[in-house]
Amino acid sequence: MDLDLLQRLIALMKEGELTELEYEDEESKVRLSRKQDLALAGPAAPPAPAGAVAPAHGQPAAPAAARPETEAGVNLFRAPMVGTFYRAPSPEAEPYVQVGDRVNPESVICILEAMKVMNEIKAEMSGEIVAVLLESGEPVEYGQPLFKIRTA
Amino acid sequence: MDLDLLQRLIALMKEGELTELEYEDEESKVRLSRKQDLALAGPAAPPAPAGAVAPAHGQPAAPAAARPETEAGVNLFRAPMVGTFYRAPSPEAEPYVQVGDRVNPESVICILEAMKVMNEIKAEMSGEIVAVLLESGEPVEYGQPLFKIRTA
Amino acid sequence: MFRRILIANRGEIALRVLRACRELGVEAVVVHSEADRAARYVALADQSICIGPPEPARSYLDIPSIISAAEVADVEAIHPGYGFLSENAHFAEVCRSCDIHFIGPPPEVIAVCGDKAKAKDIARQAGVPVVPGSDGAVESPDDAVRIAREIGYPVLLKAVSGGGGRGMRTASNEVSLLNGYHQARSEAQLAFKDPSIYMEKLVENPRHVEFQILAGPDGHCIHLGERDCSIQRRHQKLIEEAPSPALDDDLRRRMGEAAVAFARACGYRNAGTVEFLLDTHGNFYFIEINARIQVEHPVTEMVTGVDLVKWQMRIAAGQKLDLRQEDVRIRGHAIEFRINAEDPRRGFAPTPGRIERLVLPGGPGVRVDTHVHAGYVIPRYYDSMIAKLVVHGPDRASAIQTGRRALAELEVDGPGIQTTVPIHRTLLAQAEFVNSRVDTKYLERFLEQNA
Amino acid sequence: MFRRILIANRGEIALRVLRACRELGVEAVVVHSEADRAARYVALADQSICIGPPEPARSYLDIPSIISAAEVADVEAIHPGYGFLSENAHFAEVCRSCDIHFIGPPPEVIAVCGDKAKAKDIARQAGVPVVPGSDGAVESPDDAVRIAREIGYPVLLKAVSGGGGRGMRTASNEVSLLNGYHQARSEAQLAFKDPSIYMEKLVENPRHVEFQILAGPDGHCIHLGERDCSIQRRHQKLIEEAPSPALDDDLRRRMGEAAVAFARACGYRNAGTVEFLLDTHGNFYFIEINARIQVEHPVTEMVTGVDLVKWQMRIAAGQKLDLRQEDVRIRGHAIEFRINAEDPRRGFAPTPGRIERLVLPGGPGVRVDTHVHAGYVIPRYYDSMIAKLVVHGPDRASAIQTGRRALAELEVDGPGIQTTVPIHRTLLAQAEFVNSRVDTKYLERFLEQNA
Repeated sequence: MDLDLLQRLIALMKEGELTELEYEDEESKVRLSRKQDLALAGPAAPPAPAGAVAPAHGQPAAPAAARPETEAGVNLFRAPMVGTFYRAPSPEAEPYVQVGDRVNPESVICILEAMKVMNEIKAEMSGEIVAVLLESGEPVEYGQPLFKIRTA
Repeated sequence: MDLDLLQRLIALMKEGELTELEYEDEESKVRLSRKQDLALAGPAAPPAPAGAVAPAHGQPAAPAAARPETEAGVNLFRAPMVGTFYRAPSPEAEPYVQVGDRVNPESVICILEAMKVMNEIKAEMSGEIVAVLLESGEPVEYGQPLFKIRTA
Repeated sequence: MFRRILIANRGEIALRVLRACRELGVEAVVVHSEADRAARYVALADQSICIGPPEPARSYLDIPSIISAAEVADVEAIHPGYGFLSENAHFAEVCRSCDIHFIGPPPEVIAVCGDKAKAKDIARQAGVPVVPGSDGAVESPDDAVRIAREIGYPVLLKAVSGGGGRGMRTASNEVSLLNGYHQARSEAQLAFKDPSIYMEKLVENPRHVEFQILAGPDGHCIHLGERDCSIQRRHQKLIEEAPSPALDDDLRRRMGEAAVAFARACGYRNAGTVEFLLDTHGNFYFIEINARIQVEHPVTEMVTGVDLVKWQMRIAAGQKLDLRQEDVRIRGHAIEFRINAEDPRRGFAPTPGRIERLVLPGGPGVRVDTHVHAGYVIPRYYDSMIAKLVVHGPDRASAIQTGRRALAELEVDGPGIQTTVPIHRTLLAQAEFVNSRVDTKYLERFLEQNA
Repeated sequence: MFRRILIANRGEIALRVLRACRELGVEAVVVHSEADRAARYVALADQSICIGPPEPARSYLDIPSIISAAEVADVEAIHPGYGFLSENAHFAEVCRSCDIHFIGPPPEVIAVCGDKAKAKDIARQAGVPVVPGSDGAVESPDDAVRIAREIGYPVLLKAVSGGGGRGMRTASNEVSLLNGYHQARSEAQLAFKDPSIYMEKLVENPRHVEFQILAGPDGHCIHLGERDCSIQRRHQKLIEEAPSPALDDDLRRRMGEAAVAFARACGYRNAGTVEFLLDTHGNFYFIEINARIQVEHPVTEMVTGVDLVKWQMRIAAGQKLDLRQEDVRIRGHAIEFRINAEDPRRGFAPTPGRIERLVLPGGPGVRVDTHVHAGYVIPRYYDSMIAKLVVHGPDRASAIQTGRRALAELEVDGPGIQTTVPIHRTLLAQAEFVNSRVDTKYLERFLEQNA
């Protein structure tokens, strides 16, 4: 997917105060829809046709960390705190979980070290680990995705 | 699914203030829909009822001076220069034109005094004076409407 | 100097510290909540770490998260800004135990500064005047009369366990004192289940005058003159200026010496502010010391040319304070206007939301400290201050003129957003402000009269 | 002081003058073309008058329109800003004949200042060094050799009627001089139908150093130190600073005295700038005097604390210049960065358009003079400068650090808009700039090498 092209299309829409744009060629097809530009000082925008629905206002809520988001049954498990990520209780030990493992809400799936304390992190859901997104020893910030877990 | 790509698409939508995005190529197909974010951070406003007309946005373009604009055959005659407006050559004299008078392009219709010089201003069109928009002695800026002249 | 520090704060003060880091060549790691993820100062930092959800208790006040972030980012020091953890002795203690420099005084000093009674004791021992009072609870009506005679009327009776005005009475003679004593005790008993009452001399029409101090790692301590913060509403300062129009050179010298004497007596280190009440007769009384950088520090920077935040970092890094008292020269006059996203017509209720249009003033004598820009969304979780407008002129009259024209230029617009700009404009037109005939209750009286 | 004046300019300097008016309590009438109708400084003025279409010749350069506006608005004085009519002696003359004060020198002085040959004569008579040369056309090859021996090699041969580099040769010895003399004459004959050639000493690797002067209504004249404007491209200054890193106290004193001597000799009044070339041996040569406020005046304001635009208005109103030379103290170091809407990668072609996003730097030591804001449309008719970023620090190294961090904060975005911000960032990273080993050709060489 050509993100640069997309970006330029959006810029063009903004500049031209378009509300919709459809584009199709051999490789791809794109349809873009945009709200009316409220930024003034430009030339007058045409009035919207009667029957158009006025825009709804508001902002999507920030995703709460550690709350899994379902995407076709696959959830992102996010870090509930800042710390250093460890897959196992000690360097010699086996990882708590591997891809393919089944977990339940009480399963410890990793450790987040913070202030010299090893915090055992539980899966908080039942499902199958489908991806481990980082390596032992990596720092993580609050809300950072750690695992993908399929619950469906 | 490429979550990074998705994230970037969403960022693009936000930046470009898009409400919808559809994209399709050989590998994938994606459709995204987004709330309008006019009044952010506050609680979401209820959507307007269907059938409501969205407001027309924008600012009228700056009027070109001295260029008459037709509004149902009526033109605004604009000041071609800065100065003081006089309807007559002297305080005792009759005004050059009154409402109802016919003028031709060569008719003097007022005086604009600038730097102690009395500049005779001609109508530059044929028609009928339908309104005199200010009084003798008033200052005018470039492009300010002085008369309405019906040419139709 | 530190190689890398962590900024444990948000908004304009996070940006202020980031600026000092940049100019000192120090790498800056900014921690932020989810609500501040998109803030531009976060993007400007060398590294940023999300430490929690928007609620301060789970992010900017969460010590384990901040310390973890500091460890993960491998910083040598933490700047706490103001508010949040800036005067939390425990936090400073945790930093120490983790071998991270806390950019501020040592935990013991913070603890003392946070204990008002102890701070007053130290002030008394250092010969710094405090508001005279009963040294604890008043035992009986006779005691009340005796102490009031000693300290002189009018006096203030306050509940020992109290707050919020309950169990509080003023008295200007023996009759009102005895009545007030009994009423205050009953109220205190009802409100706090403790009838104990203490007495303080009532400082009438006081001005709030505070001295900025700097103390080096070796204890060498100087002051950088005063700030007058008498324009306040419910102890929230709105306008601050330096120097104070109420001080002459002699009083300035004496108050400055008192501020330094107090700081020395409590073993102070780094930047701090010694607050005084100043009565109409030129008597001043120590209130407390703030063991952090203040919101209003820029007015001192404008009149002294000294960068206080850089000095905080230098001192924390062990650098000698090589400024002598005689090096400090006050040049001209500076005034700070706090621009808060609040609606003065609705009891100063915060007005969060998206800033659609922003025009900041500029030109000679104008400094703006702000983290906001057109497109910025003011989150609803934090302090409503969005900018500090600071003006400087050769004298107070010029500074006021610059303030007027800068406020006329300032524009903040967005759905639902109201600011304190109109109230500043109004205040600058008042003879009381122009002639500085104000005290700490002036603004509240003014707002009531013009409600 | 005037009750009301007219500002006959646009953009940031119109806003700068408006700010001075506000602070002096003077009403300001702004004239504008149709292209500037929506500008915010126009809205901020007490009155605004549209004087013509966007083309400068029919608006900002149209004397009758501006005088008419002044009469219609009943102003007592006109401030011409810089550029446009600011150094037009005829305009100043018309103002005088209409009993309107021109905020600048008298027309006779402007005329003299605009005549380079006459200005050089005055400088010579006042004992101010000028670039040595032939005093008119060189009559013969023998003459050329004689004069070159007198003034010393290298020399520069220039067409008397010329310009644009044609008929121009440099020579470092007799052989190249004689060859060059004949070539230059042929070229000049071809290009200008006049073979006359004059000779000047070639000032090698010169710096551009200019002195700000102020002369009161009675002729009392002082200087406010110098500005170093060596960072320029095709005579367009890009960075200016004060003081000049190339001057020591003795040279500064001598150049300052020369600047004042020249101003006195030509009967100068109001604010002006005496420009010098400074060679690598500490020899300085008068070039010309600019009889107006300069774009780069803020750096002088930052280091002296003197508001130059206010003084322009006071002097024009007949107020005594009550500053003495010894009152002028240079404090710290200031640098101005011109932020132009130009594309450095396309030969600095202007990039007009709509500014979608604007983040201005702030905090300590930062002054921004700009008339633009998010949503502003840069018109294509005028100068491409959209802002001046001025930084101040206790010394040059600190000012550079503040400049770096302020430029890092500055963001100007819009469809097609490019600015000089990246080039400033790059320049601040060059050892030549940091050590100020630059001359007036440095920037061009640098751009060529990094093309």
